[in-house]
Amino acid sequence: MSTTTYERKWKTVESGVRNYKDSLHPVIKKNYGKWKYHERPRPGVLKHVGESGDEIFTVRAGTHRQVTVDTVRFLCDLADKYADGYLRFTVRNNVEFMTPKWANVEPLIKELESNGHPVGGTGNSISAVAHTQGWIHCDIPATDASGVNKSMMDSLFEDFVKEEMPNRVRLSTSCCEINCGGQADLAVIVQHTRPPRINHEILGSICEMPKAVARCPVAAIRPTVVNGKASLMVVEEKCVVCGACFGACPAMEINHPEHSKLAIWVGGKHSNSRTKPTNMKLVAHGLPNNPPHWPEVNKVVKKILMTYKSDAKDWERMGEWIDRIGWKKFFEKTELPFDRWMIDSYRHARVSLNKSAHVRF
Amino acid sequence: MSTTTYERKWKTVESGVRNYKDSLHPVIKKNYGKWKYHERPRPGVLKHVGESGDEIFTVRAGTHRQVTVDTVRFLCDLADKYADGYLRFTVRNNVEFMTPKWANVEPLIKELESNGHPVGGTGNSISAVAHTQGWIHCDIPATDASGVNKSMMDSLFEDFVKEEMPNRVRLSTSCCEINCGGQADLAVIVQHTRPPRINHEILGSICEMPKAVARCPVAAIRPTVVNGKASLMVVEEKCVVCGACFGACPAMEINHPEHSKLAIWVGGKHSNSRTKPTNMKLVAHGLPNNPPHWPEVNKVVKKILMTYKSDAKDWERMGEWIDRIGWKKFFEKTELPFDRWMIDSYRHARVSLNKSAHVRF
Amino acid sequence: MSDKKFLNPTPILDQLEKGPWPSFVKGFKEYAEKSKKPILRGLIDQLEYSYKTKTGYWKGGTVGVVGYGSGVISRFSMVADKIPEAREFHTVRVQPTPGFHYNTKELRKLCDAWEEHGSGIMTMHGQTGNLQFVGITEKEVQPFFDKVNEQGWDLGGAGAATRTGNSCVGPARCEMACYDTLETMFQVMGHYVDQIHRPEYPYKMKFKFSGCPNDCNNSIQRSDIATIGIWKDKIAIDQAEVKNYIQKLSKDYLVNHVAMKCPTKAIEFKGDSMIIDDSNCVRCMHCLNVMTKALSIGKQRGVTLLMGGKGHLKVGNMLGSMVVPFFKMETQEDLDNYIKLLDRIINWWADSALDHERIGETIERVGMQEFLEAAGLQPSLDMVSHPRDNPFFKAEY
Amino acid sequence: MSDKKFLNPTPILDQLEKGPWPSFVKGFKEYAEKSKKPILRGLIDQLEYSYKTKTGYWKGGTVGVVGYGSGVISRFSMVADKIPEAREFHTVRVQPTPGFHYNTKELRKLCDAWEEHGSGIMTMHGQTGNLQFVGITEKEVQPFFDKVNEQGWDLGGAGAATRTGNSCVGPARCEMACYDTLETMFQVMGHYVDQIHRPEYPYKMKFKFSGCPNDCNNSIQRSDIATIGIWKDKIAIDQAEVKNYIQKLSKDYLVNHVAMKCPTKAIEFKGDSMIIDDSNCVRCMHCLNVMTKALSIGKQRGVTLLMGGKGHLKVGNMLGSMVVPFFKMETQEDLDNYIKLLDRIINWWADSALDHERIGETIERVGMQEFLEAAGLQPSLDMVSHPRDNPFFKAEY
Ligand code: SRM
Ligand code: SRM
Ligand code: SRM
Ligand code: SRM
Ligand code: SF4
Ligand code: SF4
Ligand code: SF4
Ligand code: SF4
Ligand code: SF4
Ligand code: SF4
Ligand code: SF4
Ligand code: SF4
Repeated sequence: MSTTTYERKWKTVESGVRNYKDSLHPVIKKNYGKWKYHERPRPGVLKHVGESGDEIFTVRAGTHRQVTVDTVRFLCDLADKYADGYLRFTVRNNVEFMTPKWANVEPLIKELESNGHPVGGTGNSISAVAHTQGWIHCDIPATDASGVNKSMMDSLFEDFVKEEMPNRVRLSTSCCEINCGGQADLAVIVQHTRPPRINHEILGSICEMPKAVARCPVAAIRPTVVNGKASLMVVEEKCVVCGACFGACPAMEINHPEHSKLAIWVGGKHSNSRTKPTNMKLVAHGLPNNPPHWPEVNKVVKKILMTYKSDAKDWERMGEWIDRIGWKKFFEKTELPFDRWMIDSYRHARVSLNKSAHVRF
Repeated sequence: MSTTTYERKWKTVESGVRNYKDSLHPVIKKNYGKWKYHERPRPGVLKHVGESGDEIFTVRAGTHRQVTVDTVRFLCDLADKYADGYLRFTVRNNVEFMTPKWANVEPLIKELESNGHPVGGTGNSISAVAHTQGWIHCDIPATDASGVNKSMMDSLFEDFVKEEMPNRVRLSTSCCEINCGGQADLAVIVQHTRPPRINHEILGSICEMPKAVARCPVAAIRPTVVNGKASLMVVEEKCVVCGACFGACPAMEINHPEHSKLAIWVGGKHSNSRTKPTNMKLVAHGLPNNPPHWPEVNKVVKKILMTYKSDAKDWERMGEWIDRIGWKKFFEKTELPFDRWMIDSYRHARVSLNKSAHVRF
Repeated sequence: MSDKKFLNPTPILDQLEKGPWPSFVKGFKEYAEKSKKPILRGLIDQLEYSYKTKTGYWKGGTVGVVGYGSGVISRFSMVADKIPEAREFHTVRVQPTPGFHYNTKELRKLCDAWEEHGSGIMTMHGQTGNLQFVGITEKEVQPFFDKVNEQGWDLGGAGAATRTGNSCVGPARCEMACYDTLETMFQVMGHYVDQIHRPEYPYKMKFKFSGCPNDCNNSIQRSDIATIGIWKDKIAIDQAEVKNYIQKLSKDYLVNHVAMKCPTKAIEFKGDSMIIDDSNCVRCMHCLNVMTKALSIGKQRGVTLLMGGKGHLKVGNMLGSMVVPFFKMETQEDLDNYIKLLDRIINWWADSALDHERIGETIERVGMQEFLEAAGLQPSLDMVSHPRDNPFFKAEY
Repeated sequence: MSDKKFLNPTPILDQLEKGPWPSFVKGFKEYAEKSKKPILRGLIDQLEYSYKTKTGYWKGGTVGVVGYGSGVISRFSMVADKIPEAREFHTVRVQPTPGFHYNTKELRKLCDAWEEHGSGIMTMHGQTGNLQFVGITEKEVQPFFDKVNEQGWDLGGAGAATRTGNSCVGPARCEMACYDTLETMFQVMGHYVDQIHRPEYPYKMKFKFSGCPNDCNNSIQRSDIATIGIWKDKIAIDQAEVKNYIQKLSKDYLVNHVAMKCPTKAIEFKGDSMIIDDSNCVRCMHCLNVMTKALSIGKQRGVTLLMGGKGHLKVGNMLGSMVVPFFKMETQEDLDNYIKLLDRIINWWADSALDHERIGETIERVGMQEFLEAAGLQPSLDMVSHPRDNPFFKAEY
């Protein structure tokens, strides 16, 4: 590492986004904006054909996202060897190598796979999980996202390397209720069950109280005085245990090794393909936060995904499938219990009620 | 009329709903709950067939709803002559005569029609308008409902007596924004445009102020003092001119001969047939309140209904048709202008926004 | 019609005498000329004045009958100085028979009583369902009420009370009726007779009874308590009649207009026969409506209870939503139990609601979860279009 | 891997070394054994401890580079007494290239700098899009930044700032791209560089750029400002290729999986050819996705702007909604005008928003009408699923 007294020699350039033009493969540069169509010769491989007739093959492989410089260097080695020194990453943390040479594809795949980078994630497969920082870095997680991700993908591996799902499947997992992993066809997210305990000792000194009060979605936080010191209290009947206050004020301890549970959400969709984008819905909660394999969670995840796999029609995303069969059948087929917590009670709850006599028996 | 000093001789019986059994036609009594199917031999006539093989024919005719005892007596005469002394009314203020004798049907129809009661309103026709009290009786109307109703039905008459619409069409009209007429495939309703003027002279003496304040959906009413007397004021930027305060406090004068306009709403649906019930949506407003014929309103009403008539498929209700063609096409075809007021801004506005990239050009 | 001079000129209203639709103006005028009732001339003059000035001239007050807190809507003219004859113009709301069935004998008696005591104008019927007698002076109210009460009629609701009920024609003349809407309305409204007459609730409470999901009573949109008939088992199919329909309408028509319009695509036409996946059917009624001769409702019948329908004040139009998916409704015992359930729900509301808050708004405010618990109802997927899409809830731990 | 003794035992984490998916534990451990970085041993020990106690142990602080108010997320260990080696463990967020394109030369240089100054762990990429360098001490932050800045990189956003942008692969390798997502992101984020480095907004502001409505960038759900490519004219159809698809997949397949799944039923297959009613097509992309060889996007291209996507705090998940149906985006002038429009919108938000309120929430609070007026945008039916269903508005009179 560098010396203790650091003398700056470089004058900051607020350069913003780095110029990307020298990061583009020459065939890409040439056919930029002039692609004609694509095909998928095999799982994990795309073939794009330009109006010029040029072809480029993309090989997509899984990574651990939380990589090290050595992993990146290894991927650079492969890019140098097979892809003319260029590579890119996808929004789902997969790595992609592009080459105009079909002959490079198989050897590249071999080398990726033998080094633990599965090739897949294209088309109607289960692609990599969008996940978050967890215990590696964040200050508010109740679980670890990298670990949940790893255990999920281990269990779903076959459907990453094959294209046998009804349509592409997007997963996410988040280490606190805030959900930086975003919505997805299926998401595993922390769900607290117990209002924050207040650490009155430190609250006054480490929290901006008005900010914490303002953060609460249901106005459950009130000023109070404890042992003569100004502090905060939570009206427990109002509190919806979201943990938002904890982000603003670490003295409002929402996390608990037992009472911070995991919940499963399904049917989030972002593409506009066919149906409009949709928010995902709660289908299981109260699952134990059980590292390092989260078996209870992964059992439910797998059950849902395999039911979808065998039941949905081509091109139906998770939410579209459920829309067709109805939520009642979804719960029946996945053998999940429906409970009153799954009935919305928040601001726009009315929208989710069955405002009709439509009913299945 | 009776004498000025009335001496009660009758002791009230809180009897509730009158026993109805002696109001049922004998064939109805016999086949009660055992009907097998129905057909419509012609517009305005229903044929119901019982499991017993019994048949009963129903002749439906329009009334003015705001009838007189003489009209009722006339209808009773017809019932005695053709329907064994029984008659009923529908939820849309039509009268119905039931007879087991097919031979009675044509003469009954003739007599109804020659006395100004059109026979129709069944099946895929435009049935009578659900309407309200208006200037005849209510204390808060800005227009007259019976008159609007009459002018609408005059203009739509042909489609009451024929069955040529895509599906049954329900209309309503209401004499103030409160809308006692309810939602409908198409509704004509008062829409105020100007916040209430406050009659401070009388307010203190005729209004329970807290009640008036509580009635406002947007908390726009505040206590104030005028000429030393407690009164109320309206924060005009907040006020959404709904007129709810006027119902509680007649000193908050919302009605205005020019500035209380008429609006047209479409796509309300109550049945569960095919699609779930839906609320109706605003498609025209600012139309003048122009008695006795409301020509500007009726022009738009007719345009909408005739566009629906020529464009919708069998069984499509107004809202279902619009759902299929899209609101953009609806406005194009009906030549109505869309304006920013038609974009929701109330509590659940989010639900109505286009949360997708779906767009028609 | 002989002596036109009884009425004053009404050039604006007269324009509404023309046209093919029944004219209320013509009706009023004819009866006024015949009966020579000053109150009617007053009404017509004031109405003409309203049409001319585009302004209403009634204001409220309090008029009633002995022992009742509701049932009469009182109106006093604001232009009695100009037009004194309709100075008072109250309305008496009378509960109709279920399904609006009348025999001419009783109806004529009502007309006679009304002719004697009131203006002779009646609304058949009000939007809530009342038989409304429009236009009476305060002093005539009690005598009129006594007379009709003796005939077996009773007043309807108004104000913060249980309101007059309304039922569709139901089993009286409809093959779709899954329960006895008439008898159910009769008994339920009978049970709440006290609450109809004496407003003691936070706000109004409306009941409507529709025999099936066609909801000819607009119950989902217009009532707090919507009781809608439904069946649990299979739709009965008469395949011979299906064949007839195919012959009459063509198979294409049935595919496009029945199968394709089934909301859950539960219908298939195979060869000449029709197959319904009843486990997927949501009882929308559409196929039964189109193929009345071939299809009939199932045999295991009851009702589904939806709650919370109402107009837009203050929260925007509310449609009722399902709170009891199925309640058997075949015997008197079923009906008694149903009324007990309604009592539990309404008592909860009466205790929990804010002033001027209807039950749908109360449920929205406290949350469906809390309501279900209070009412002792089981949560079920039938109550929602979809599970929640936000994590703002506190489950047990 | 040779000297296992550098690391302390981590029996729980070790279980995550197995299994077919790439193991971050294995990655960390291998690199730690090789590099012998104490900070890495500290991290791994703390992580093991977290797995054992099911508790996180980082707390925030403030660390940064000279002149910037954001870009570094600082973390201090709460168990530094037990595990002192990762006492400080900050993250440096670096803006990636648009579309995450790299050449190996520049990427290796980044690795080298990171190896020199930090833990060697990097997130490729964060959910917002940053290239995150995870695990550095405060004193190394400035030297590391200077080095990468010299290489042409700059820090990303954090806090109440414009955040790092994100774009799909777009025209670089996708035939669906309706505009140049890479260049647009490059210029837009360049324009806001000051707002990225110095948080001065009410709250965070995220930009995402997707080349077409497939929205491979999740922009509708995850960004305040979603710029999505779209075309105005017709879908180009190659009927010869349609024939090939019919041969390959069968006409039934295309009817059931393309025509029937078109949200507006704008597609018809007639004989061997395909007809699209473009006036009814809502640009959902589905048919283009299935029949890539036969169908292509139109020629009159631009973007549609959606605003307001974000997570559920505090109002429930928000999806962006359309505020500009079509904005031509072909020339530099178009892009300049687009940026001007964004400026107008963002300035309005910066002035109008409450603290911690994202633009979607601000629009929801003041109402779309008011927003459109403030932003000088024309209301259009494209902005709504349906017109309003309540009468609570005050139009001009
Ligand atoms: C590489 C990538 C863009 C990037 O800049 O990184 C990408 C690339 C392509 N996407 Fe995507 N999508 C990528 C993320 C997404 C996402 C966002 C995400 O995964 O987080 C979505 C939205 C998901 C959602 O709706 O929640 C997305 C929704 C689509 C769709 C719509 C799918 C649908 O039917 O709903 C298509 C169309 C299709 O499947 O043919 C599509 C199609 C494509 C095509 C076929 C476009 C093309 O013509 O080249 C690309 C090849 C995809 C393949 O895997 O077969 N891409 N695509 C992303 C790869 C992620 C990965 O590693 O798995
Ligand atoms: C690092 C990252 C997760 C990851 O591992 O990828 C992340 C991490 C944090 N997010 Fe996030 N968010 C990250 C992407 C997201 C996304 C996804 C996206 O941007 O596409 C979302 C959902 C979209 C959105 O913006 O709403 C997201 C929604 C949030 C929220 C909830 C915002 C809301 O309105 O609901 C918070 C809490 C807040 O802002 O108060 C939050 C807050 C945080 C904080 C700052 C928590 C805190 O208060 O300390 C986390 C810092 C973690 C750390 O130690 O580095 N993060 N966060 C992502 C940023 C990396 C990057 O810059 O590339
Ligand atoms: C008479 C009638 C209209 C008609 O001509 O048919 C009527 C007339 C009045 N309604 Fe109504 N409503 C009538 C059916 C309705 C309906 C339809 C229904 O019941 O099926 C509705 C919509 C459904 C509902 O209940 O929401 C209705 C929704 C209202 C509302 C708005 C309630 C809301 O929550 O949005 C008010 C205002 C209020 O309650 O504060 C209201 C208030 C009134 C008042 C009491 C206005 C007032 O404050 O003075 C009117 C008295 C008029 C009068 O002089 O007789 N009326 N009102 C209907 C009752 C007749 C009857 O008893 O049979
Ligand atoms: C008589 C009446 C019930 C009553 O107790 O008074 C009634 C009677 C019948 N209705 Fe109705 N409906 C009656 C008001 C309604 C209403 C409420 C209203 O009009 O205010 C609705 C809900 C309207 C809505 O959705 O907004 C209603 C929605 C239906 C439907 C569903 C239509 C649809 O496709 O959405 C059917 C089914 C059908 O059309 O075959 C139906 C079917 C029927 C049938 C065919 C039922 C049967 O088998 O006997 C009856 C003959 C109707 C006809 O006109 O052809 N009835 N029906 C009402 C006559 C009103 C009138 O005079 O026009
Ligand atoms: S989901 Fe929560 S714990 Fe995880 S990175 Fe985001 S803010 Fe941190
Ligand atoms: S956990 Fe959420 S609801 Fe509870 S006090 Fe904190 S911010 Fe409020
Ligand atoms: S709509 Fe308004 S004015 Fe008309 S009867 Fe109802 S409350 Fe009275
Ligand atoms: S008109 Fe409506 S919004 Fe305006 S003050 Fe009266 S109640 Fe409030
Ligand atoms: S609601 Fe059903 S049962 Fe009642 S009349 Fe209508 S169709 Fe018949
Ligand atoms: S009743 Fe409705 S849902 Fe059931 S099969 Fe018939 S059309 Fe389908
Ligand atoms: S969003 Fe559209 S243009 Fe961008 S990568 Fe996805 S399919 Fe291609
Ligand atoms: S893009 Fe979508 S909406 Fe347009 S024709 Fe194709 S499938 Fe239909």
